[in-house]
Amino acid sequence: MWKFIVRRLFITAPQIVLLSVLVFLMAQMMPGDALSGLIDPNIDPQAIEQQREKLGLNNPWYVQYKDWVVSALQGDLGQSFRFKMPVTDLVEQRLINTFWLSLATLIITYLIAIPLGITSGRFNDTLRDQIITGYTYIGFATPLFIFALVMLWLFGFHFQWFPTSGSVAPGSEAGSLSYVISKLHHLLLPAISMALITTVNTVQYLRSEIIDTKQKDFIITARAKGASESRVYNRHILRNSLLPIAAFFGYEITGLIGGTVFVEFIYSYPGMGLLFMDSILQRDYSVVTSVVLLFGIASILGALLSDIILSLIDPRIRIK
Amino acid sequence: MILLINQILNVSNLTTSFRIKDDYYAAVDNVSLQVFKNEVLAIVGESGSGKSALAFSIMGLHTRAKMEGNIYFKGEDLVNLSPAKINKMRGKDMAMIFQDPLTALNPLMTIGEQIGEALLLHNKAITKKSRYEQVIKLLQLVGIARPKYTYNQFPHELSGGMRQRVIIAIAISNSPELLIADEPTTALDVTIQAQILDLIRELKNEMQAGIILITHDLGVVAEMADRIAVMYAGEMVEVADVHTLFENPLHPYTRSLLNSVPNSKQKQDRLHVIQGVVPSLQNLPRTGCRFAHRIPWVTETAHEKMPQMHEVEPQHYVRCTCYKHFDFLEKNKEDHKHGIS
Amino acid sequence: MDSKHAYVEETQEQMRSVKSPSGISIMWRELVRDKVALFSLIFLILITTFVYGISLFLSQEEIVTVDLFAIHEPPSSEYWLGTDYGGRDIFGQLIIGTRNSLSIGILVTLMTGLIGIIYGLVSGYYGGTIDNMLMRIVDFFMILPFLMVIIVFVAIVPKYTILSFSLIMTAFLWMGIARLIRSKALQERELDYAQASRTLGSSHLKIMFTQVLPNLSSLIIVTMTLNLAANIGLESGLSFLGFGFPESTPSLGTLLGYARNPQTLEFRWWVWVPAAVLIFILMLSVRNVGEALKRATDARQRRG
Amino acid sequence: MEFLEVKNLKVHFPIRGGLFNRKIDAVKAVDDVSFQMEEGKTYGLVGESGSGKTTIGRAIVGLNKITAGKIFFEGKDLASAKNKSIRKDIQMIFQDPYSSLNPKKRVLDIVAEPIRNYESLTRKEEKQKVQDLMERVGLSAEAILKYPHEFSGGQRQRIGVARAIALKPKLIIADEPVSALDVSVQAQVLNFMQDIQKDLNLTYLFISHDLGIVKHMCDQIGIMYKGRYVESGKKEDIFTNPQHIYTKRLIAAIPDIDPRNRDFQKNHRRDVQKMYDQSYHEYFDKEGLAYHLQHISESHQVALPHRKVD
Repeated sequence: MWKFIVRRLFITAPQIVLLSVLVFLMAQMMPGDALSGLIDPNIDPQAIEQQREKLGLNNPWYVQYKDWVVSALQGDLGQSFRFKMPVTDLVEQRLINTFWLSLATLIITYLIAIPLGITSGRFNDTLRDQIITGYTYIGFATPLFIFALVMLWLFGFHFQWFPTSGSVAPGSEAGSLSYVISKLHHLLLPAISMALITTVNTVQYLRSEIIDTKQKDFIITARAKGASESRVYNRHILRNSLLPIAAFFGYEITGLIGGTVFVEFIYSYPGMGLLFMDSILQRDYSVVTSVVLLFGIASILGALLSDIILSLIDPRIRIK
Repeated sequence: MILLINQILNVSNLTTSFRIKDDYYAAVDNVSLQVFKNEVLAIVGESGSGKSALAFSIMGLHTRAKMEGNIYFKGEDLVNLSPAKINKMRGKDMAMIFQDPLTALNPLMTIGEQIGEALLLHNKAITKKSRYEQVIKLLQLVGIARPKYTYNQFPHELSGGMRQRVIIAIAISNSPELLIADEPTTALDVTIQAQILDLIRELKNEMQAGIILITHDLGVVAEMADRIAVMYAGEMVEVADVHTLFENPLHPYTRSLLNSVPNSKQKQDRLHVIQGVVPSLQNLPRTGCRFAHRIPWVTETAHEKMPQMHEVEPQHYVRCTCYKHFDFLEKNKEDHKHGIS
Repeated sequence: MDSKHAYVEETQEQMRSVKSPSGISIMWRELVRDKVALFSLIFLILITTFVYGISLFLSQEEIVTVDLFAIHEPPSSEYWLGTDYGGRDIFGQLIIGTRNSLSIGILVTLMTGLIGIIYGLVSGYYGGTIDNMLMRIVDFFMILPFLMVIIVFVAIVPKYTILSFSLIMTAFLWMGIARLIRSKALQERELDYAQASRTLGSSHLKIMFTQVLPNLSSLIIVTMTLNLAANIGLESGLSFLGFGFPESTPSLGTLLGYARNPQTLEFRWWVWVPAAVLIFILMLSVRNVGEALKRATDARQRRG
Repeated sequence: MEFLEVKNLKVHFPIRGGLFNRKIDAVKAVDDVSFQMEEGKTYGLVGESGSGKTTIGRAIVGLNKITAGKIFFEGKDLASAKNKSIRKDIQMIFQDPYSSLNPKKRVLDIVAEPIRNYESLTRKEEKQKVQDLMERVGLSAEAILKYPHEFSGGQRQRIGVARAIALKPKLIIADEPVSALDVSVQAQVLNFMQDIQKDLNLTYLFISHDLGIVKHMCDQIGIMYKGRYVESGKKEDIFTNPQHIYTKRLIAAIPDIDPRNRDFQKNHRRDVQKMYDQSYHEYFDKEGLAYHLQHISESHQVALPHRKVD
């Protein structure tokens, strides 16, 4: 198993390097540079040129890349010209918000997916299954952003059960109970909206996984031993079907990232996704590249996590 | 003469049908058979003959089949027994060995867990320690060299022969009275096959169990069986004890089968060929002699309209009267004339 | 009775017993049997003909021209579905938008399909080191936060057109089908028929495209159909965010984008609800067809 | 000149592992095997799963890369590039009649595939040829527009044979050609293979794990174990005078079709097994592999260490 994990890490390292190169190249292609925001017609162009030289902006690209990587490793992701502050500081609070939103979404996703998937797979082709399958059909056909819009319209504006923007009520004091409740209140509608749509994937996957496992020979062996129907399900079918779901966990992160862009944008929830959208609309490119880099690393680590989970729970990989 | 008191299983007029599209088709059609203590009853037939469907019917493992008739076992009729009661008997009083040792074990559970489960299911009070000891004992019994090591192994770490031993260990864990072995050696090499068959035979003698051995391999039958039931197209066509059947096979299908195997004893240039193919479930002839279309040179009048099992000599049963008119020589002459390949 | 005769009879017997037609006709049969899917298919055909037909008589330029005298008009006999903030007719935009969304969805599906099929086929058929290398590339693309990357590219590409938009989408969406085709090709190449072709003197290229590819056809059809639904959704999502079609080229997403304004979302439903409903029905229908095809290819899930 | 000569053939498959997935070891699927075949005869290659018998067959038709050694067909080296055209003289029949025919192709296209690769015929000539081949294997000529799934297992195997003989090959590698078929169908295919052998003067390399069938079909037999030969000789040599303990054990394991011999078989098998366990080290080297073959008669070779041969 250790060999597997170490070998897997050997794949991860070049992925991160490749990602950084891609993000760096993207940054290079973007119009303007670190000084563009400061351009003021009153400043002598020669002084700007000197400044450029000093910042290393005239160096060949690989030297610039090296400088960029080194400073990124030290936690320096550049300056946001819009907010006039270091990107790292800007990102911190947003990252925390997005983390909570993602966590809530994941929890709701699995809370929905596991019981529905199991019911649907176990009682396939019954009325219950047809209702659940109908839900997955509709879920698959509904783009997240439309669903989120409708939810916002309905529960935010029409019924006014939930706030329609922000991550916490203004004026709440950090750490107080009302602060926590307000946070939850802000986060619930976006999280539910996202979870209801993203979960259909897992429901359908679990369903077909269970139907598949049901037809395996070792299930007949279990029945022939005298195992009752519930035992066959709990000990044999679920154990074997939930394994790929568990392994899928890390990959969910990649999916969530796309979702947060839409959901945070629609609910004006101040997380990384909204930051990304604001920055790209305002052409605040150092922030854009940082967000892409961070999300890229997050999904690389997610994929790594998935494979490690798989290697931990599947004896066919574990014992090698 | 076998005493009735030794009878452990009595299947009478069993019909098992599967639903295809909107109709039911009988894969096992009006089959009756008995199994006695400490005997091996071999059920022989080619693929599609219904022999595995019969085994699954007895074990109650069909999930979506319609079963009619009776299966008497331990004073109960399995056909009408509730699932919970069948569960109590399955794995305890009757057990099964499967064909493919590669897929019949749960890939995520250790060997020890899987055998232990069989013990636990029929003895809830068993302590962990005694369960472990019993599993080790079972592993030793089926000839696993390092039982304590194998206890913690997973199926993918074992060879095919070893896995089949584990499956046998599961089957015999509760000393069943009836053991059904469904093509237990088809997936194995000959030398392993010989070992597994020896093992099954030894275990039978030890446990005094009745064994139903399902196979298409006549060599295996000749070595293992006490009695033989030949199945064709869902029906029993001939039942007899092993010596009678090999010395005096009567039904044309039985005779054809025996003659189509390369025989190590007598020199044959050509093997006997049965014309045509086993019809699929939906296309089984449902009236008259089901084998008739494969022996077209036997006249129609030679067959019965409603073929019955006839006891031609004590304990030797043959279906349909066409056996009286079936002649290999005639068939061969025909072939010769037309240069059949 | 001579031998030939016997065998002919045998063949006829078999004909009657195993009447399982080839993949495509199973798919068709399943589709026709599944009432919902059939209805979806008919709906799709109708709406496609309608949208492409009507748009021949509509001028995109006329529709997207701002009319300051008719801003935010509710539905009326003149403007069936009202107007937007620029006084543009929603109904006209809906027709043109549906056409544009469908077009780009189909285009991207075909392009990603072409790349993915060839890439996956080569990777899976050759296997070994080639496969290993090609799949590492796919792995890398798979973990990219592709939505963001697409948005960034859309934002920085200097001459932004429909073609460059679809190329950008294609560049980050071909991996899924490549992976799928690859894993199936990996199985197929091990089958004896592919091996047999080698012994009969067929070249690798010939085996790949004339022997293996036909066996992937059902998988390809199913995947491409499901991808089409996903691509329509993704395009409208990008347009919604403002990074899809340019505003002069309306898409269903553009109309929904107006709902980013809370006023429009809350009070002017006619601007965005029709587009939302249409996207939903379009995706649902395409997926219904796709799922029915998928069931047809999976014998165990086939109905009846 | 031998019809087919396999000389010191080795086929190794790399085992990859370790951190960098480098080649760390090799499975020696075929490990230094030599044998010759006579024209017009059937040579049986016997062994249990993993013995390397299939790999040899696949190496001869070019499906497996040769690690070392040579294969000569009518004196010509098969590996040499200029001898590519002789590939069409060597064809193969596969084990699984279901997967060996492309399910998406009509029988016409399946049987015509080799013809299209090596001969340029018009559509009409090609169709005629395929129809002739179909009748040759006992199927109706009208069936050429059908798909494989419309045929039974035995019929499919005949289509496989029709395809294999389309180029009038001299040698046919038959890899377990009947092991996937029912007993009665087995007989059909075996009889038929013997018929076309006579008609077309074919040579068979018959690969099988079933000694009963090999005995029925073959003139010469080679027994393999873990990639090496343990014994080879005429059918009579192997069956009436087996010398290697492995061969003896293999033969003893064949179930006897006569129930009267049951007890004899059982005891015999136990005795052989005992002998096998006792004398294992005399017959196998330290790695558990067979020694090199030694002649014990003109036709009969056994893998024994030098000291065993007097």
